[in-house]
Amino acid sequence: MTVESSAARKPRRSAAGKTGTAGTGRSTRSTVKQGTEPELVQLLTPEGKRVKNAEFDAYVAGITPDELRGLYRDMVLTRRFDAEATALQRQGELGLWASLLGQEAAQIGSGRATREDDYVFPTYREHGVAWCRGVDPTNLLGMFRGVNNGGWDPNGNNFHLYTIVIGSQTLHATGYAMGVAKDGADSAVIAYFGDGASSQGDVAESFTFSAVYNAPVVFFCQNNQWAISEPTEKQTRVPLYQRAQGYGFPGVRVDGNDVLACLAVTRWALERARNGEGPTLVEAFTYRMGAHTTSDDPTRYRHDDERVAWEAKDPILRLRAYLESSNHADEGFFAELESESEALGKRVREAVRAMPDPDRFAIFENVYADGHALVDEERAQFAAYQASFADAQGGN
Amino acid sequence: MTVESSAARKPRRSAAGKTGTAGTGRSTRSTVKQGTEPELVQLLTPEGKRVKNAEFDAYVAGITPDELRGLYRDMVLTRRFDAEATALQRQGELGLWASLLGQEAAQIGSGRATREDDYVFPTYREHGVAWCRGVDPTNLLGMFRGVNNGGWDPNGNNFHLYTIVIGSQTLHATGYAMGVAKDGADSAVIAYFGDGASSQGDVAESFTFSAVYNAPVVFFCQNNQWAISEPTEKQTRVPLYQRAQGYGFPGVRVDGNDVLACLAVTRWALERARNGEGPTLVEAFTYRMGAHTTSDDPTRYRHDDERVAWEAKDPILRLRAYLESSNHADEGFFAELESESEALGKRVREAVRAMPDPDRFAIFENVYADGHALVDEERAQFAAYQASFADAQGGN
Amino acid sequence: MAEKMALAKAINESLRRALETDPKVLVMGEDVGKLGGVFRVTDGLQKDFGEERVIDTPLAESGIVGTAIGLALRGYRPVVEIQFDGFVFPAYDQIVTQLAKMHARSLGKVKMPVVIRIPYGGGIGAVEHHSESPEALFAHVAGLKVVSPSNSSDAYWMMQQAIQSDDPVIYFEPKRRYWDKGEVDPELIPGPLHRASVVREGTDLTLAAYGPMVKLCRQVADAAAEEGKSLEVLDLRSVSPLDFDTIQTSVEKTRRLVVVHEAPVFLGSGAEIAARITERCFYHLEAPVLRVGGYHAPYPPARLEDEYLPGLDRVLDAVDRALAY
Amino acid sequence: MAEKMALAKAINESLRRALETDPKVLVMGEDVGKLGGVFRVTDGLQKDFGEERVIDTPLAESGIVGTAIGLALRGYRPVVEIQFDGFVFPAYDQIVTQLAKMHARSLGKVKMPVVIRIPYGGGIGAVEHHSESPEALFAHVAGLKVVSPSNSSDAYWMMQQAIQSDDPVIYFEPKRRYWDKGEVDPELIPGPLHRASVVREGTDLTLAAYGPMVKLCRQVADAAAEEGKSLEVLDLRSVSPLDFDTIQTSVEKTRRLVVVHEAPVFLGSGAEIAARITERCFYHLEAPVLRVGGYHAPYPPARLEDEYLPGLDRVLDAVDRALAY
Ligand SMILES: Cc1ncc(C[n+]2csc(CCOP(=O)(O)OP(=O)(O)O)c2C)c(N)n1
Ligand SMILES: Cc1ncc(C[n+]2csc(CCOP(=O)(O)OP(=O)(O)O)c2C)c(N)n1
Ligand SMILES: [Mg+2]
Ligand SMILES: [Mg+2]
Repeated sequence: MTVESSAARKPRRSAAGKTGTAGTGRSTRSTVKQGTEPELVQLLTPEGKRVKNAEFDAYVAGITPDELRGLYRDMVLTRRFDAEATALQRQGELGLWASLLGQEAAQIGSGRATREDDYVFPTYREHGVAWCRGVDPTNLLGMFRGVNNGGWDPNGNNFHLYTIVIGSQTLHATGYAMGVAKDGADSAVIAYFGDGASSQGDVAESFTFSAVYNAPVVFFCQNNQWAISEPTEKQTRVPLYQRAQGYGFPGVRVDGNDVLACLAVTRWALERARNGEGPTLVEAFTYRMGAHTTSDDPTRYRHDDERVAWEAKDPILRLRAYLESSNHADEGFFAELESESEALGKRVREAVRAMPDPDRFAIFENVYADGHALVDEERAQFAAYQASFADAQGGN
Repeated sequence: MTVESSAARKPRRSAAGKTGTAGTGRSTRSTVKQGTEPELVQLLTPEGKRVKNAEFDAYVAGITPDELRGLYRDMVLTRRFDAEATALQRQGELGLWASLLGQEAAQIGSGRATREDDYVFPTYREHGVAWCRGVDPTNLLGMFRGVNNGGWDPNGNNFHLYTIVIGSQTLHATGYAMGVAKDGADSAVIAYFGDGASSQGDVAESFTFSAVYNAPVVFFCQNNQWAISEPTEKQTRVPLYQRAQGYGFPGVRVDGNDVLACLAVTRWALERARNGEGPTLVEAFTYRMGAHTTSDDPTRYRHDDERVAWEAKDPILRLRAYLESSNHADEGFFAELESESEALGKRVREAVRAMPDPDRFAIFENVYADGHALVDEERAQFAAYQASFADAQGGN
Repeated sequence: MAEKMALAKAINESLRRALETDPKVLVMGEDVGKLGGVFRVTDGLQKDFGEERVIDTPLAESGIVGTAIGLALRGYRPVVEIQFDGFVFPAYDQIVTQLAKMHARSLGKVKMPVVIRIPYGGGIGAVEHHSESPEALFAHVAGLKVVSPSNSSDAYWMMQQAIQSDDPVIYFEPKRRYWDKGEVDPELIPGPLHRASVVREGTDLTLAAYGPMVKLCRQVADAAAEEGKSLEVLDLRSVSPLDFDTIQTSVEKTRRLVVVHEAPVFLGSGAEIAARITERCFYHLEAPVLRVGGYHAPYPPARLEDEYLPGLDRVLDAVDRALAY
Repeated sequence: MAEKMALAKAINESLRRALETDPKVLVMGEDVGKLGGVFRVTDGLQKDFGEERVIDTPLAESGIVGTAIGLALRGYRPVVEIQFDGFVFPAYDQIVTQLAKMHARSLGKVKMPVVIRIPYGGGIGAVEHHSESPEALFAHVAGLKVVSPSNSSDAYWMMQQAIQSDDPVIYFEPKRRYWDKGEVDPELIPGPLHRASVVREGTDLTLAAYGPMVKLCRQVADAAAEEGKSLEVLDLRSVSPLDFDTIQTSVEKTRRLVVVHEAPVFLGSGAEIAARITERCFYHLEAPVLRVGGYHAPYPPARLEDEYLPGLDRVLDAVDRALAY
């Protein structure tokens, strides 16, 4: 899967390959199977062929051509938005951008599975999920432009702010879900995190809390194979979806480049949450096609072959092939989408360029909800200091 | 198992009992079995009958009557020491004591499985393990008396200091084990922690690191059913030994009141570590017969029935029954042990009472290995301040 | 109807009142349920308000604070207990990077009405990690408010106010004063949460303290009075924000200031008080602001804590030194 | 043979030298291997010293520091990288309760030669959590040493000394100066790690700074010189311990002190410097010690950082205010 040979996976001493072989599956012992990658839940092959899945077909059984085209549209527009943002960073309009290129299916599939009253806790890369939640994409750019640290009302679309400190939001999601359960509501919560994040203690604690309180939360891990320069082998030696089992709730691995499978599996997991069956871990097996962020240079740590291999599994091409082969979309649809896409790009470009710098006094705003004497004092000093320039200029 | 009815385990909404039933064991999904307590690895029944175990018998196959008596002696003396410490706390000689009452088999069995060059990372309750490592028990009392925060040289017996911040030491153990592997040594490391500690992020991170680096470490969890007032259900909804599986290494549950089983299972796990097979989790299923510490009042949160039920599984009575029924020990042995026990009690009593208060300047000692200007300055000020009293007194 | 009660009981009563009056208030932490907390501060609350309101949590402080943040996002007002001062650090990341910043990050869209109760300080003969005073580590962080009551009435009312605040409040409980009794009047109209109070008037020197050290400073003032020195004693009550106005007013009168806290002096709150009051009162001060506190050393084993902690003699010594200028 | 190199490169060379000379030295952290760290400070080290010495870790800071402690117990000397200032907090518990206290707890039996490298501070237009200056949160904690170089030579030598120290050293790297070039002489005999240095002599006022603010203070001194003011500039280099002797000597001469750091002023290291220098130099000071630093607010978004950070004008303003007394 990765091109990097990982010394950490080699037993250091004699017993190469022995790891985990001691287990017999007896009830006193939990054992580990290794070496073979597990199958993925897949409903669409990379070639766009619809394959049957006894367990999950039901969750997309009623899907209409319109909805399928909708998913396609979501993915295309998200990718376009993302490309635009990358370009804007190159042009100096953004300080940084974290591209979701390649992860559109994981995000659109899972995002479209959520209900309006569900609540979403993203990382910093969930632009596609934000799109599904109805967050205006230009709002996402504020923090990357450096005009704010989070530019939307989380309660406007039940989409929490981007969280940069890895893993933190999984606990917020769990607490939120505990609150949902307390309220007797039947909505659910979904927490996004990455393969790298799976190592953080906070993520483990969120598994523990959600299991103990049976909180209605779905943990949606986008395993995009990389945490900046580190392949998943630096975080785990078994597939990540298995992590859930030891905490007492189910884990599933889904083809993260198959939007239909992601939709189905997330619907299933959210339904479990709504039904009072507690947490679920979904591992969406996908790939970060681009750099970690615009600051990153992946050529330093991975071969391009890998990316090329994953291109064959592109989530958008796959759905397009299916739409075309099943006659669910015609030329007109694709052409119209193309111009919609252009329009979106233009809108984003213009919106970013028009985004004003924040007022300098914003530094002192919202530090506290109820005020704080020191902030007031410093704001006053700052104002006086600023005024001294005005005076000086006025005097000249 | 516990008398407390736990609302947290009840699904909050409709699906009581459904949890985990959705799984089919397919390779894409990890599922959870619930409801039935798993079997324990047991070699001695509560009545002291030796039962066969295909997998673990080999690890105690060669055990001699002498060694069996040794285990018994260890447990009796540890319990005696522990009772003495509790009494000394009541008498005001110690500020606090954390009794291991009931956990002697888990500690002696696992402690005796370690080799001299292995390294042990205890919590604050591993008095029995300390005993096995050859740490003078009176040294353990310093921190509970308040004369130091850890009174022995960790490298003297490869027995690290007691760690009070829950879970921290599991990472130290993992790092130490990474070092052992780097050195190419074939020794192993064992980290103790409790059922409560299993919830700490640090413990999860130690699982991740040890798995990724295949570190030669055994995680020995004494599940004594309680974390102060909280039953294990407040930490997990599945048996704790299963936690390991999701991190890619085996977990075993052993009867923690069966010293022979604890010895066998820990030997097996340490052998895995030595052989380069990486980490193992051992859950010793036992019971905290006493209060959490001398400051605690368990009548506030648990019924005495529970303790009474566990008395029938007493680790010491069990081995005694076996020693007697198998004629491995005679009256003389028990009588002699009784007086050895008395002598130990006396020695501990005397040693504690003779333990001097630390020099007041000890505050400033060992804050740094290489010195620190501020500490020097404060020490000097302190000395001058102290001297001012001497002067004042001299003057009167 | 004012009633005399121990400080711990006053907090208990205050939590009870909050649970009664606001269904969104939750109490959560390790052992807060049946046990009522290791200091019995939550005694009886789970029995009366149920496991849905008074929640025994898994043993994981980051998880406790992290889920409290999530509950606050859902509209709850969690009051979190950290069992001892030395055990707050696993939660430090959630407190500093999330709790403190969420309101600003959201441009004011979300509020974080979370109270974190921390029994703190020494003097009870405890083992390691059970006697520390880490308040400066929170006060330095913007977005948090930090308070510490010194008596039962403040304990009661400051808890009411902390819970009502839409900002995160770190509420440091002076554990060695838990058993001290004082009047609590549930009909009182309390002053502002972050206002210091003059608990004894004096003319020669100001002693400023909070939490457990206020009682000591009163004793120091008594002792000094016998030697004919008139000390003013301030109970700061709040460490973030600090009420510099009240300190300044006092120091402009007395012209001398000694700050006392258990926390290490180096970069303790006394450093900020000294720096800022010197700036504000540069021409008033007859002596430098002196500080009495812990040393730059780990909190020592119990048998040495009396040497480590500020005591009557050490504060008097500082008073004498300040007066000698 | 002195060579001009960027500050980041100087650290890289210093790590290389340590890895070469002491087989017990390890470098560990997120992305320190093939990537060479996000700032390339560890560039090439894994290639040359292998994965056993230069270790890419799981994404878990508590785990990184916790295992480094274990490795130190085993006799290793780990140099840990925290990727950015804002990501050290998950490790704060291990640093404060374990790393800082292990030597004292063991009565000196075990040593903790662990270096924690933290690129810190702002001015690079980064997103949230990437521009903070949390040094006071470490300096307040006994058992830790805290240093920050301002130039390539110090970066090189202070890293050598930090690695050689048997105490844990938090080594704050001024990330916005990573690309500044300066001479590094690998044959130099460096002065003590915790000694401040006078980088410019002056008579009217002392400016004290460390890390990224030293360059700014030199610029301020240049600007002030044009107005006929002679400023002395101290590069403190160490925040714990602080070299009060050097500051005192300077202030006894100049009689005025302004401390500059990026960290928030409130309870920042400047507070301690102000408090202690006022005590030491009470009769010498013509003006209160003034402080220029960050505000009591979360580090703002990049487009506001120039307003938040101390800059030439703000420091000059403080200088003027101090001279106006
Ligand atoms: C606590 C913390 N440590 C380090 C970082 C720096 N960092 C940002 S993203 C990242 C990798 C995250 O990898 P993963 O969780 O797989 O998510 P991905 O970026 O692949 O979506 C790292 C190390 C951080 N943001 N927070
Ligand atoms: C980080 C931290 N939080 C809280 C505590 C207080 N505390 C001490 S022991 C304990 C319970 C530990 O339970 P468990 O891990 O099961 O070990 P046991 O005491 O049963 O041996 C708690 C909460 C602590 N020592 N450290
Ligand atoms: Mg990733
Ligand atoms: Mg326990």
